[in-house]
Amino acid sequence: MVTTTENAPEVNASQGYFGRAMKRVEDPRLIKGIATYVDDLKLPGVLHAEFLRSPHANANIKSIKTDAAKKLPGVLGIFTGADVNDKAGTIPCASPLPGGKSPAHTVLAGARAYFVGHPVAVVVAETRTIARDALDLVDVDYEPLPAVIDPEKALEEGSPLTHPELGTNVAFTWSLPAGDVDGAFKEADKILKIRMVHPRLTPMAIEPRGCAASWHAGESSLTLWTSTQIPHLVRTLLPGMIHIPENKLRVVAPEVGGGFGSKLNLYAEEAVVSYLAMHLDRPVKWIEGRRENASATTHGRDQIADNEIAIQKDGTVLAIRSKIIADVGSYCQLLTPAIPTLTGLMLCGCYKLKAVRVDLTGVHTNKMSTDAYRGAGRPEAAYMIERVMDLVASELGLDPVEVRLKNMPESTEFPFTTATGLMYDSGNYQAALKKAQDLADWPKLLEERDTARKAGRLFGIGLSTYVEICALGPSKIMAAGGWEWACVRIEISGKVTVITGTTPHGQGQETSFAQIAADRLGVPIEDIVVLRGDTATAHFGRDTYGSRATALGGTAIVMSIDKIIEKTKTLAAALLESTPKEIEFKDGKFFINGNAKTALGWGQLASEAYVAKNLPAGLEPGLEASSFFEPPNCTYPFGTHIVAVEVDRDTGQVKILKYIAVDDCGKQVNPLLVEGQVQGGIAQSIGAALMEKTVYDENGQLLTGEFMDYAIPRAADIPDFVLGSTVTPSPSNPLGVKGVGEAGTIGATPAIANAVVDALSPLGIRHLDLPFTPERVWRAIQEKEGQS
Amino acid sequence: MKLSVTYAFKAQQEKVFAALVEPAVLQKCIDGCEKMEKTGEDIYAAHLKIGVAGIKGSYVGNIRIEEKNPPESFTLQAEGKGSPGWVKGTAKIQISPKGDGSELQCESEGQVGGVIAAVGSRLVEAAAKKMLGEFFRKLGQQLDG
Amino acid sequence: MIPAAFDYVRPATLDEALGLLGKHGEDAKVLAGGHSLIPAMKLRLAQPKIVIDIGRIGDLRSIGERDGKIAIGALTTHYEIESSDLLGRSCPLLPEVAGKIGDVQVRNKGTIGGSCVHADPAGDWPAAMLALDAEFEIASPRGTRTVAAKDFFVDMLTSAVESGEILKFIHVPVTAKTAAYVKFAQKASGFAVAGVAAVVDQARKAVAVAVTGVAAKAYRATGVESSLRGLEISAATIATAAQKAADGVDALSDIHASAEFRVHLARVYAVRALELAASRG
Amino acid sequence: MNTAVKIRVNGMLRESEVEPRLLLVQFLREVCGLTGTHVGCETGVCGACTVLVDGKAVKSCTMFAVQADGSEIRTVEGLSRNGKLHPVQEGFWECHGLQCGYCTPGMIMTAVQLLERNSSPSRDEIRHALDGNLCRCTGYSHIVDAVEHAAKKGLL
Repeated sequence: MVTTTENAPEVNASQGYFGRAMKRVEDPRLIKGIATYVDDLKLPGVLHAEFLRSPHANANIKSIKTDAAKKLPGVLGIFTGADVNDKAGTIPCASPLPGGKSPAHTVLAGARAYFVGHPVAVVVAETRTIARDALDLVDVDYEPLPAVIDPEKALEEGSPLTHPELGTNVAFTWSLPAGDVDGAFKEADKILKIRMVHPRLTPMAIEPRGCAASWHAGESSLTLWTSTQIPHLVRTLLPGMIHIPENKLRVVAPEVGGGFGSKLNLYAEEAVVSYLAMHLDRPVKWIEGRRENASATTHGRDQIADNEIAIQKDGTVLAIRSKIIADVGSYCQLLTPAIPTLTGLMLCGCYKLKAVRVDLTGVHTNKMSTDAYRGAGRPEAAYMIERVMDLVASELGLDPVEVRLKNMPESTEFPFTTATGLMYDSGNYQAALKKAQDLADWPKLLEERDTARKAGRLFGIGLSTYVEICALGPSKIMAAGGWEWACVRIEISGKVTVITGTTPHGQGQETSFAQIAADRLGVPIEDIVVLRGDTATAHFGRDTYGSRATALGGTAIVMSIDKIIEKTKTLAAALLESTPKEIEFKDGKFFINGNAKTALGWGQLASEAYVAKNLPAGLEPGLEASSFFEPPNCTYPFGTHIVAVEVDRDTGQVKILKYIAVDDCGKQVNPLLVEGQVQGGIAQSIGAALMEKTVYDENGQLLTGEFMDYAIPRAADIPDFVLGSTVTPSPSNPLGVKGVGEAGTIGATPAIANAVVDALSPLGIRHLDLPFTPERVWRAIQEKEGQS
Repeated sequence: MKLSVTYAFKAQQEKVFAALVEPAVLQKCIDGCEKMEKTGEDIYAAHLKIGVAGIKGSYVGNIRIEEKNPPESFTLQAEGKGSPGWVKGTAKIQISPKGDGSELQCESEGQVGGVIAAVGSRLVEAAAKKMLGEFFRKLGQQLDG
Repeated sequence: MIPAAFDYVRPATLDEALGLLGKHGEDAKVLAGGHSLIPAMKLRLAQPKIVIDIGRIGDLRSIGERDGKIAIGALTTHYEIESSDLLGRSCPLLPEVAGKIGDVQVRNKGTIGGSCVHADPAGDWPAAMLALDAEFEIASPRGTRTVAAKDFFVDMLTSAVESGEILKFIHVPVTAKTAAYVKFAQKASGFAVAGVAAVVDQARKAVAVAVTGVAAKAYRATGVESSLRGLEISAATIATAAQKAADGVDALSDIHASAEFRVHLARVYAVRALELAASRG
Repeated sequence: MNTAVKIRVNGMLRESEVEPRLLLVQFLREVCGLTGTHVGCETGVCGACTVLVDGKAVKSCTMFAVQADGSEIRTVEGLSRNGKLHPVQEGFWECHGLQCGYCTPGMIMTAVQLLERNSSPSRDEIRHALDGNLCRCTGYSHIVDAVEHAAKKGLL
């Protein structure tokens, strides 16, 4: 049955676990080093695969000589595109846009390699060492071709083509005409123009990808263990590629060492390893190296936006026209086209713009594909609209806070429909802003800036009042279902097993789901086990991405528990010689209204339910229920981040002096976990704002393929945060939660950007693009100082 | 990556030109050139062990001499591949008389790929400069004694 | 991740190590702390046929002081230098440099000798070695020879230690606390984009300034030194002199910093190093 | 040519014949079966493989097993005593110092060494001591809390 909020039950959050900062139940195995990530699996007889990857961004593959490698003792086989591509299907894109053009994405390169890191062949050997040695013996004759690197040049007439058979480098176009844009521009007092570039980023989960597959010949079935966020989606998509029925495939996401969107995909290696395990009838394992991870796991962002903004003298922002070029790389992976459309949809931010026009062009280049990366399209939107707010303020000589307040909807206007047609569920943007200003001691912070500036220091304050979109649903707006599933089982002993269709990989839902279930069932949290990440136990699921797990997966658990409670009332009534209507359920006990002495607990009732000797007529044995939750709408978390920075005039280095964040993710199941998500999200944005950028050279060589060259924040780069929250429950689910996995990342980048530009504003600097590396900032300063 | 160097020789234009298109001389001057065989008119197969200090890679590749205009100019095309990646370069050589000797101008453009490009970016240009300098120094020794 | 195969030997004495090195020549590589060699081997950029592990040669892991000279064994780790009381008293520049190298794990294992012999253009030690006029005692089967720092760092990744030789000791003079090392670190790797070591001798009105990270090899900023010679060290004189910190230098350029920015940083950090050193008087 | 090594790991002597090119981290994971020590990069930057070799935090991916011959190694699996968590492990649990947990064993081992050298580090000192350990999930704040928590409790 599909349930929406209208008929979903009210949630009672008063029993003690919901809302409590609790340490995690998943931690002991992780802190003792006894958890099992993919590479920790011990499969008897396992073979090891290593992929040979193209060192060219664009090259014809004239021949592949494997003889020498095959002769190496311990090598079982070397497979090229010719051997594998018709056996392991093509990699799907789940979100194609109408009219979009994409080439067939074979698992290994065929006649041509399209990016540095493109898998060209795979070696299988008895050990990883032998497989690695064999790679050096494979001789590929490449004919290098000019590489398509700059997405703007790629659109010019006569540019080389990434995929000549498509006749164009345009992967897709998408337009969002919303409201009377021309009218708004006519009405405007002023029109601002600004180009904003959001660089390409590399997700860099600390655990690289990896997978292992085992073929069970007797059952003709396959088990795939993979470091993924989406075992269920993999199980949906992979069978068609490797030609086995869905019910012969089990996908397990064991412990997963971080994803951030980069493991929200079906990858070539998963299909190849699966095929090889079937073909060789031996388990096969592949573990990605860091360089492979940087070059052949999806990247994020990479948008160039030319914006025109229609404003009025009083600071009202009427409309935005945005031409966005998204460099999507060589192929469209699972959600590649959808990501920049989210940028367009969220471009209004938390403001009452009248009209928006977005014209998006996705461009194929000889790089790794882009796809979801923490925030997935929303950080780009938040960056644009929040920079716009500051630009408007500086253009008109207004206070950036006032400009924002002027354009925000009041809390009474929710649900609020944006110009782009989204219906924001609930919000109180002013309250979050106010709270952040209070925490920041705003007047004092402004004074500090004045004092610093008088002393000639480059001190800046920036804020962002962001809104984002989470818990994506309903299904009609999603590529493959926006629902979520859960099953709850009261075991014979009365212990509780909760099975979620989401796939937590660090978010802590083994704990927060247990909190939700314990309250609802009235049992001690220790009695609950939460299972996840295995399609053999979690029969359905749409997994973890887009900050959806708690809002959707949590609700499915509550729905299942309520079904069990209803059924148990019937059982209790029979045992207490009463009627279900007279049975009350409280604190884990079933009793006849008002008479707690008659109470039956879960243990006793479960035993009766499964021994099944005293069941009333028509009541099935067992105490188990599963549910699909179909949300009526997305959720829209929001908040305000305030940052103070100082720029070193001599070196261009940016130091974050203060960081204040107030996030509203609706109701919080476990505030400790919320805090962790916010801090982690902000840290990733500090990376994006100050140091991270994926760099390909003009020939398409990846120059940021290691942690030696791609900087991610270290402990000393991150300040102590001042965190606060407001709670505006979401009406989109009965838990009232919104989601918080990406909020920090979305809110932080523009706040830091605004602070850095504010610090540089006394020099006449109006805008600077990410990342604010020392040299970029220094050059901007030099340029201005050279002028004066 | 573009490099431009000028080098002065005591030897005269013709002699410099002749030496540069002579594989035996080239082999002596290219640090780490282990083997060089003629495979066609002005085409040579080469085995090179090049790099910096202990960070050396073995490459197998081709050297071609093109656009020959004796004794003034020619273009050298080189490409090689090996376990650390690939290298590719073009050098336009211009030799002109200067005083009693000659002056050579070399405009070169190089690309690297694979592991060397990924890890060595900060070193590749400096290494290329060094190797080019070394090449002309040795050539000078050969020619000028 | 996985190096090419090699044979491994672990000599107990220096003589034994030199003998092995002589026997295997170019095929052999000397392994000290391993923090330069092992990453290169894992990428298969270095594929020695034999690795001679000198890590257990105990005499080379020591810090001693005699007659105004400090002798540091080549196998002394960065951490041992960072935490040495003797050096804290007699040459505090060295612990300061050591503490800025990489991270604590690298400092625990990496050695001063390995780092100097590797001669990474962005290594931290070369700046200090040059500024202190260190002397390198190099052993070979023929005996030992001593090379001055200015001749030791020959070129990018090339030191004066020839094939068949092993660095034994580094000698530095006891040096006042009016010295400093400051660096602008490459954000990802921690290596120096520009690192400047300065030793200020107020009495003689002389300074030594050395710069790493900026060029293919570390160098003494002689322009800075000569322009301060005989002058009172002050903010004004430093500011003027430091402008010469990259004079005549062919600066490196990469994705982390252009040549122009490196030159600029050399100047900025020359100011900072000199001011900090002088302030310690 | 294989080389014999004797390495004491978490108090237990392991004798083995290994290829010289076997990294210490591979020895721990593949030979000893101790998979708590992780690999997150190839260049010795991320620190996920940090273990204590003779009491010193070392990146076990940048050391050959043969170099550790005769050494005493401590890995994350060897921290708890008699079923009781090490104070640093406890700190990570109490303060939510981990999310995906992949960097955690290395992070913990570095923190153990820090507290052995400096029993009451400041937050800044903790941050700098963790320079060689990358975490992509937590934003480090809770990790710093965790180490502070352990420092307050004192080492076992």
